Amino acid sequence: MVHFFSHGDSLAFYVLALIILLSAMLFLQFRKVIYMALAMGAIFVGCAALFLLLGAVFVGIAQVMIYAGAITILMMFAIMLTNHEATESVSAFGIRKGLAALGAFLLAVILLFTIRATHWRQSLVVNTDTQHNVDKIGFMLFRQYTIPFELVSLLLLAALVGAVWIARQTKEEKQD
Amino acid sequence: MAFLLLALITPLVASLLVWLLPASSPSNNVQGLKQPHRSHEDHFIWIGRVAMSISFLCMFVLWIKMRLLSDVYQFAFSFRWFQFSLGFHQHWTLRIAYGLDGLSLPLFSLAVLLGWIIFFAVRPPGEQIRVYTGWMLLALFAVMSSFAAIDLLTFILSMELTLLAGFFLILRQGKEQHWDAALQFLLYRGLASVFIILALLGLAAAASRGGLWPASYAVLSAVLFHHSVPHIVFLALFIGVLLEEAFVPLHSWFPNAMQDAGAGVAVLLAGILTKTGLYALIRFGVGMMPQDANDYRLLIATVGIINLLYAAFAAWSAKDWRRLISFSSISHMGLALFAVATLRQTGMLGALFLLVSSGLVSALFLLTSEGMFKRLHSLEFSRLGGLSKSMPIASGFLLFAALGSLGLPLTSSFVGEFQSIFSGFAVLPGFAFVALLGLLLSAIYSLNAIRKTTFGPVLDSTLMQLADLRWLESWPLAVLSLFLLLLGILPNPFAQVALSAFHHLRALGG
Amino acid sequence: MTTVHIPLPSVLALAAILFCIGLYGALSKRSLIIVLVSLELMLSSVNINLVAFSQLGAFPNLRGQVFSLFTITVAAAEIAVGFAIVLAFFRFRKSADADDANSQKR
Amino acid sequence: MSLYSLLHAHLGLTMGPLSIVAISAVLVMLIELLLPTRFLQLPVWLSLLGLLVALVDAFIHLSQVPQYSLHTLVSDGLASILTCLILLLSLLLLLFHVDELKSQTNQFPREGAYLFLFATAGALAMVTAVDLVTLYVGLELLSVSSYILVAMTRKRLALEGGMKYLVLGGVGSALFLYGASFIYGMTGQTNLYTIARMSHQLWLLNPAIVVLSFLLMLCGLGVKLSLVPFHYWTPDAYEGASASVAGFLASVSKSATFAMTLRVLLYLFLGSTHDVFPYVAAMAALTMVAGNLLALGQNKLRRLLAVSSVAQAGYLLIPIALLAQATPNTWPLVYNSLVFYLVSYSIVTIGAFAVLSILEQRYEVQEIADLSRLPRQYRWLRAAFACFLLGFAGMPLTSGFMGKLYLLIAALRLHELWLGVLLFAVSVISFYYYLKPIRTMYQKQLFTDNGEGQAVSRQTATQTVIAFCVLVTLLLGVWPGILLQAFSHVQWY
Repeated sequence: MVHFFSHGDSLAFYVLALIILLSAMLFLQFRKVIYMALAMGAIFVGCAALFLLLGAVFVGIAQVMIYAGAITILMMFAIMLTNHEATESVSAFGIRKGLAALGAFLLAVILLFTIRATHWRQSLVVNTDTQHNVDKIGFMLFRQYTIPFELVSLLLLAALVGAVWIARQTKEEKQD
Repeated sequence: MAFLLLALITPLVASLLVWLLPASSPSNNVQGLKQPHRSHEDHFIWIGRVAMSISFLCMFVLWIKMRLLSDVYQFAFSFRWFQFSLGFHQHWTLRIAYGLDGLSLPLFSLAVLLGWIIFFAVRPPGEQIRVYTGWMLLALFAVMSSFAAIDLLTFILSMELTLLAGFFLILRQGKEQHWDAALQFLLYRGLASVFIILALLGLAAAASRGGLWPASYAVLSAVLFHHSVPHIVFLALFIGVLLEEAFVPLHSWFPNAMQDAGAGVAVLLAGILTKTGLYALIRFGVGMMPQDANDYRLLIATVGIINLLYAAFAAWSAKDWRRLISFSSISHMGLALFAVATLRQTGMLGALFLLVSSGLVSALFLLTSEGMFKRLHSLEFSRLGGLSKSMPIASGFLLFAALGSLGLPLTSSFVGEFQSIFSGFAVLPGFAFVALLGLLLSAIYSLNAIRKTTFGPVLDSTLMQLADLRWLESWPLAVLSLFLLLLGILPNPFAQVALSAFHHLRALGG
Repeated sequence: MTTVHIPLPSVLALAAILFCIGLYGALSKRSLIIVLVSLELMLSSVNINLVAFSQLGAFPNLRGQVFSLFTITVAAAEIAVGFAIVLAFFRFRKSADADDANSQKR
Repeated sequence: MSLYSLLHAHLGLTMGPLSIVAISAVLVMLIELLLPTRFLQLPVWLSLLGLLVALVDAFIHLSQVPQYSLHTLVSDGLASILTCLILLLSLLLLLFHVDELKSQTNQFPREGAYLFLFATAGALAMVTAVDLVTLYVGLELLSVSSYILVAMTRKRLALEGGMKYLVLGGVGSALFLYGASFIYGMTGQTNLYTIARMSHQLWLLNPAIVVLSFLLMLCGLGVKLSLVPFHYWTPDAYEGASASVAGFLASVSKSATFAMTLRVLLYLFLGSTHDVFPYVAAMAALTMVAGNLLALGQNKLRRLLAVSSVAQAGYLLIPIALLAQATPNTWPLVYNSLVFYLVSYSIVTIGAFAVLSILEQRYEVQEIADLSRLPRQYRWLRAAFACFLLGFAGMPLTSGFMGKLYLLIAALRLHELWLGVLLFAVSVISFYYYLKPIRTMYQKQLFTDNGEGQAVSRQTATQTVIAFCVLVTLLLGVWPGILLQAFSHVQWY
């Protein structure tokens, strides 16, 4: 337990982890949808900070821009456009909720147990290749991962077209 | 070979022909509503008649050309169909292969004979002739091909084809559709074929050497003679056979199907279709798994005896002819099963005789009673009585069928029953004694039914005015009776052929 | 900064807990928007895993980070479609509840 | 360099069909944007053209030696056969989608045409890729396009089905991805070939994580395959979607995902241990039994087909479960039986949904009982539907029987008798519910059409699809040798 705080890195990690888990607890605790969304935004920002801490600068920035920025904003729009006063029901210990809780809890137990039981070979000395790496990531994207890159662009196109078609109002609906 | 191919392929071709020919529109018939004998679809039944006559003639040639005491499959021919790959350079080649030996020739001939008779003796209602003829020819082809098959896959496919054709035959008769009976038929026999297919695949797997799965009977029995097969394979086969043969307690589909069936379908069901199971048991169970058959002989014998007795009692308490015929058929099959369990050549011979004669007797019963049914529209004993005065010919045939059924000497059933019981006394005397009692029961219920129908008091005057069977109706009955007698008086040629098959079932005792 | 002194199992455990919270949210929450965001949480925790492995794993290399970039992109596309369906659905029911999206009672 | 020589080049072999489909998807999209609204059908026909070109290209290169390019794509036997299959299936589906577009009741937008192409491109990527990243992206391309396709008519049921599919599908991909992240973590690789070489070492080092990631990936793929504990989205999505989209989910999507499952599980885990495959067997058994039991109670045709596709997924899982006992010598058996059943099942499925689309458009058939409203003269339609249902059930003389027989033989050969027995036992149950619609169709109180059906233009395309499917179903049932013969020349991996 001593090595916990032996380095600034791990101290920072545990603080971040605490923040993230706290936000997650709040997410589970809140009743109002809008608060839940805010808690989720906090988790995303925490994750981005974690990526930066781990030295994955590009991923961290992407996380901030896409999750914490775009998706959270999109989420706010969606909540405002729909029923923004919505709340989760307080009592509901329905079967679905119970099963979901049980399943998630079991999965968590199994996961944590397995992670703990496994001996992880951790390389303490990090190859500098993996840090400050935007240009290398770019090279990889266009060499080894060309095909998925192209496919992802198709995916974004499809999602764009589909989302626009599904969400747009038709003339009859506007008249209502 | 050519004659076997011809005998097999004619019904198939004829069936295709029936399906391909256009259905004549019923509008021709609007004028002549009351024309039971001249239907607009008459030519279809003639296709069936011609086709089955060709097969019938070929059958005689086959009997003449059959070499006695030869234990190879004769008239054999085959062609390759396709291969299932089992891995690198490992294949299961599936062939369509046909051939006959002493075991299959008699049953094959039974199918041909009854099929031929069906087309001459039975005429379904006018608007259904096309459908009926098409399915019936297909069913006959399927059942003939399952007897003549000498390759596992050919057998399996023919069995499945029988299922299909039988289902539609039971379904499409009379004014309304018989969904319950047809579905029951499909479920029970479908389950039966599941078990049999599993058993046969298990057999092939057990006989596999170096990744090659044998599928031809000859190779299988040669390989398996020296190797044991897991017991579960035999048990699967046995359960399949019990379902297929409608043995108690899995029998309920059979009387139900018989109850609603038209005469032609009933003859097919009772005369031929319920004989395939025992054939499979002798062919695969005794022929290829002699060790297991020996281990389970007590079980087989017990099931056989139970069937013999139970079905006899059920037949005794039957309220109408159809039910009586179905249960008497089950009862005979019980005796045949017992005869198989003796695992001796005489017993096998007895079983084979029983199979054939039970087919003949059931057909004779069914066709004769159909003649009565046409006039009375009922076959319940409570509505019959004293028919010997108004319908002497019909009563005569009925009496003859009953005598055949109870095993009167000079009929083929006698030969079968005698040999079965005789063989039984040598191996399982206690069981044989019970079987003898069961035969007494069969005498009781047949004669009881005859007494109620033909003799006894005349219930009402309409019964007195019934016309007797015409020549067209009675000659098929005469042919059946002739064969029944022929096999009883001169069993030897038949037995010689059959024995040639049992010689190479080397596991059998004397 | 050439070394990172963060214990790998702790990062994995954090990811595991977040994943399970996301799973619970996705399966149990009534608000469809929250359900969708919970999906994102699951994917995000996968990203933590990937980035952690790419820096602290037995074979550190950039593939994990590239993988996580793909994940982020795909997640964005998925949630866009999800929100579109929620909006369209809201026009029918004036509600964005999962229970209302369940007209088939099994 | 001409286009032709490009296609024959090293790259063209592995990614020819995929790139043709992708490019034509984008082209059709652009054309559709510029097109006036009155050209309703043009995008579909253009998409069909693209698929046809891709199919021809795939077919020409069918017997080539396997190639491997760009660190991700291969053209081994599984990839090339499945590519042909997927393109053919998409072609058939789009063909009867043409008629759906014409129908007034459906309100399907013409954007659907290229979304089909996007989804097909995803499916092709799933069967040709040997890299976890590409596989994941392909899976998502297929899934996201499918979510959109399901919800595209924007009817109430469609939106519900799409939403449910999206949520559960999202959970599924997250599970798969989580498992994949552990695999990456242990090896530092995303390429299946490279990982396969390390997998034995992996197992020796930390078996618990291997099992864990196996289960996570299996569950994730299980959601997409609608295996039993994860099948809840299936009936809703199938009910909400238009008939062609439902057919797409049941055939193309399932074929691609099964091929991917086989490949991923084989490469990633077979090198480490055989002990994880009994989980697959258990899931197959559960899916078969539960799927068939669920189907017994269904009264709606759509839901019946949906739940029956769940049961069929259980049958299809059998070959993968058999990997537990397979040696490299018997892998071809696993591949052969899986792909044969996939072909037979997909064709039958598409036929059934094509019939369903006619039934729904003309007679608004929803429940099984509504089938009795079919007028007398639809003799061929009824016969075709009966043929497909019997094909599902595995009636002899249909391809379903041969498929099941092959599965059974495979199970026997690889000493998993109980799976084979279970397969046949539940098939017997399945006859009951597959016969229910047939029974209703052939009940006697048929009437002649008094013109009360919906006035619909002639559905020539759909009829062509149905005829083709009937033909293939019967042909493979009578003479499976044509396909099996082709398989015997295939170098599967």
